[in-house]
Amino acid sequence: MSMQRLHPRSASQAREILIGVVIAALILAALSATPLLPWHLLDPIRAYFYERPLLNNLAKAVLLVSFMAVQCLFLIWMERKFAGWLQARLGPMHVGWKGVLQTFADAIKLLLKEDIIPALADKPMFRLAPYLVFVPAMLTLMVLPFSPNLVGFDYHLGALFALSISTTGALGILAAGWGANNKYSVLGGMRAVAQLLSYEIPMILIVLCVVTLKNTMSLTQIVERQAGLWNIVAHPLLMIPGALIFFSCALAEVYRAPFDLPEAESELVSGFHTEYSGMRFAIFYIAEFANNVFTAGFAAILFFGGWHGPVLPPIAWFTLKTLLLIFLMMWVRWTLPRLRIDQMMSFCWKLLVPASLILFCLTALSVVW
Amino acid sequence: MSAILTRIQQQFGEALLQAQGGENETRLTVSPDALRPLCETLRSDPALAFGYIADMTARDTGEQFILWYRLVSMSSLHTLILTVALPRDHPQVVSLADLWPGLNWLERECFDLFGIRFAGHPDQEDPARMRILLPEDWEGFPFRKDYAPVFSGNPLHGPQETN
Amino acid sequence: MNTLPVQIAFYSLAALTLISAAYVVRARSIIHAGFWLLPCFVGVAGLFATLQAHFFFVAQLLIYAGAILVLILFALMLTRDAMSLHVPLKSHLGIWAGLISAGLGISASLVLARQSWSVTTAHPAGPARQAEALGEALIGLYAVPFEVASLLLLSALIGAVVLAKVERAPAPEPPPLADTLPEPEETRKEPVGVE
Amino acid sequence: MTLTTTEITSPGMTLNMGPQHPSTHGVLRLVVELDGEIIQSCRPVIGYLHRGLEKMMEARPYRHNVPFTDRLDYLASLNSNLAIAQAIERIGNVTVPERGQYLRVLLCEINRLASHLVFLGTFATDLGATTVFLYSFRERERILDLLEAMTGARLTYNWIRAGGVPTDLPEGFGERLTAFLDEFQFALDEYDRLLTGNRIFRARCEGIGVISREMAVAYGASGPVARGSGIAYDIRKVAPYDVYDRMEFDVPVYTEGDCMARYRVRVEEMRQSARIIRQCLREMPEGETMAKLPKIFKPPPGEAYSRTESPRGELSCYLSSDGSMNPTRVHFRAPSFFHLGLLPAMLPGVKVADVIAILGSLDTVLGEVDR
Repeated sequence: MSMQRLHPRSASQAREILIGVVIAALILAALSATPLLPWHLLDPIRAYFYERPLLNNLAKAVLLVSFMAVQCLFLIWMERKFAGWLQARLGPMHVGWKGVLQTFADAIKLLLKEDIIPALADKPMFRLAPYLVFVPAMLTLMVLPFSPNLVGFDYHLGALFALSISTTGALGILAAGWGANNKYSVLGGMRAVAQLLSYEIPMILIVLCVVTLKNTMSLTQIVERQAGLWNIVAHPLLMIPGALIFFSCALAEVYRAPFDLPEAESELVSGFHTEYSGMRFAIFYIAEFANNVFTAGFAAILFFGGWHGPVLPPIAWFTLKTLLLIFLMMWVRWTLPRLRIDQMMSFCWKLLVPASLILFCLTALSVVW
Repeated sequence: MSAILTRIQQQFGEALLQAQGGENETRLTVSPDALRPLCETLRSDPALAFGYIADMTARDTGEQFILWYRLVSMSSLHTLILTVALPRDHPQVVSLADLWPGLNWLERECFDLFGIRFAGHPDQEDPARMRILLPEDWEGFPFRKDYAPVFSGNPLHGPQETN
Repeated sequence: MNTLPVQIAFYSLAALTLISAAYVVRARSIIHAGFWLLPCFVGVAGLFATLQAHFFFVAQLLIYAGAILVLILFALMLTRDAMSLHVPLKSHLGIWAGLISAGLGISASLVLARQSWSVTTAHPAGPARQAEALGEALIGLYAVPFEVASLLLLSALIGAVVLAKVERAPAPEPPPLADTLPEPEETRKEPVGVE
Repeated sequence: MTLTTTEITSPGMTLNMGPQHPSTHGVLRLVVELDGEIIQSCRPVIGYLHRGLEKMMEARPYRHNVPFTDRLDYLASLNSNLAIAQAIERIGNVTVPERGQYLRVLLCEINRLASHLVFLGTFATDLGATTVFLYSFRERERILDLLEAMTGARLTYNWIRAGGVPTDLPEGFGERLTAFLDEFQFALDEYDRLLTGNRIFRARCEGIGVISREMAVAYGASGPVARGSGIAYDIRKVAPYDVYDRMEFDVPVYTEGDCMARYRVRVEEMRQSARIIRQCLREMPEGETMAKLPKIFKPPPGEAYSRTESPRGELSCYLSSDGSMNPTRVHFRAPSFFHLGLLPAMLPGVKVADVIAILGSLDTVLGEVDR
């Protein structure tokens, strides 16, 4: 029984950080080498799909959902590892190298678990709710340009479309909260929707600022018009506060600490998904992480120039920026306590909404002059 | 003989069955009837000011129930121990929960375990609300010396009293 | 534009809208009725999309399917007995309601059928141009109605605040304490406070 | 023009928080009436952990009852041991050797550190800051290692006995403890900064769950709860036992009476405990650690009570003897019992989220409430 050192930055941890940095560098190097790969070999397949738009769209959707599911597994592992590192513990260690496969094991467990529906639940709504959350989460990803030619649906109203679809996700949460017929769930569902609708307003206003600056609502165009300078560099006075407001709203939209009131586990047990188990619970989880990816990616597109960046291929830059923003969300989550519902609401209505309104006016003025 | 005991004896000389005063602690035994007026004075007299209820419990001697109160004065840090004997067949005493709200639960506990009734307690009407540690529908008062538990088959409903 | 996919899209969206609208009326639980509004609104949004009115499509989703539906559901959840399914479906006014709506429906379809629809071959403006045109119309030609409508909404907003802001009864006070506490200095005889 | 409004009332909701709820810290049930998220009334229901310990103690000889007390306040069982040990010593007129008294103070203060660390962690977790929980449990783990080296157990120590402490310190204990304390003071400052300076944490704690001086006295609050309400009432000072009268330490008092004040009292108390521990290690004389008690221990008829300051407040044990081998009545004054009694008066008007903060700041242990 030896006395452990008190502080976490011990030699072994330093080594682990070093290994992480080396691995990250290797992955980046591999990614930057991707343009050299023989992509042209895939051209016949591409052409086949390109000639059949319906099949093409279907394939895109399937790819997107499976990509999201896998990314979700990876993100959960990353979050657990990161939380472990922050909290001076190891995180998952047993399944696979450093626990990489832990989430896969968990997913299999969730798939095999009994799907419990409470006896007094509103059954149709209880069953439907996870999909009402899942589908909008996936649809929002459709319009996100991952790279100049990797975008599910290059919609010219992309920014507005993404926002409007993400709002409908609230309905699923409301259905989950109501359908479970559990008082904690109802409170959680109500909180979720009140929070979502309130934070939607400053978020839309900030998106409108960017739209006004770039004079387009297409996400692809927004990125393309940041070719020289990222928005946050090009208009620092407008976009730095804008990015901060957007980030706060994004945290609230994806129910992350300090705004994780709908699922505040110390008050509402687990909020709207208290009664869910098995695959339905997993679907909520995947949707939550898909929302994370979406908001982080959205922020990257709006403020940090999307896929633009030197050396690396566009997809690498976009992924890197998104991951960094998700990492930032995790950092905030594992550090800060939770706000109370009224404090959170007044933060939105008394600070964010006026600030974003002023910002919008300033943006409009700056565009006119 | 401390000043505190002197002051109490001036007012309640004849009601005190037994009195013993030390430097930091005074022990009094009173009859159940004198309890309420004595306590009102203990609480409100600025020279006494026993505003803090430190503890209260009961015990069963076999012949009677002894209620035991421990009060502390926050100004002099003096402790006052108050003992009241109650008849075993009809244990009832006046509730002091309005003087010291902290006594509310302690009296409920004494009812729960010993079956001592507190007249004027906010929950006295309903035995189920008076119960605090035991289940609401428990039968009998287990801390009485003659309590003999008989397992009724359902652990939640509690054993039946034999006598 | 009258191609087969568009036809299929139109009819299926129309069916979605109408069937879910029927369910809104028929659902036993009013919460279910509220949720049936979702496919109804989505169907309407889809109809806008088939007309290539992109901005209206997105706005319909954002405002109706997103915001207004949630508000409706909130209101429904706050009504009493929202969870009970014992609300009778039959009402003695049902026959009259059926007759009136049937009459209205028949006369409306008659009017619509007799209308001579002018067919245009002009395509809608380019997507980017649409939103621009709408914006210009709203602050140009229709500025007055637009402002009046926003004034109406503002007054509704203020009215809602007035209605909702009922003075709450103060929280129940803790029980009164007959107390003779000594002054703080006396209690702090020996102990030393840090602050 | 007069505007008449009719209030749209919706029926209130009765919410059972607990007995299975992540934040009731054990099996406590709070029946709260809600209006939206605002609490109208609250009725705590306790007794889910009632084991009849006091009744069981009546059927056993005095000294056999010490292990039961481990199960009272299981986060600070040495302090509970001390309460009954002192009561037995008073009723049987036993004097504890000086080294035994020092060891008791030392052990109790180490245990107080462990208990307050649990408070720090769980309170932060209740407010959503999960990271502090793991930090403080890491420190507590080292305290448990130390106590394990001393007593052989990590939770239920049963090491303060009637008459003293059965063994002396193990080899190298003092050095290990000092080394721990040296690091601990920095760690504590770090955690304190992490929380106290946090605006969200302050918003959740300041002005929440205010207990006025009057209320605290009338409801019998003690320990950090009373001291957070401006009452400098610490048994270690007002009725010193063992060697506390020789120790130099301050009693932190905050007058706000809110959750923040109670939190700060406890953090400051940890610093003071560390001071006491260092003094104990420095000044402890050599000698016996335990007084010899007769094999058959029959105290004279009468009653006795002890007063000790446990991490939660005034923990005292009442014993009555009829001259036989077993006590006729054992009663524990559990500080948490009184603090839970405050809830019906404190909760009306606050929000659901505040219930968790208030409950966490009271730092109750249901083991001693239910007994």
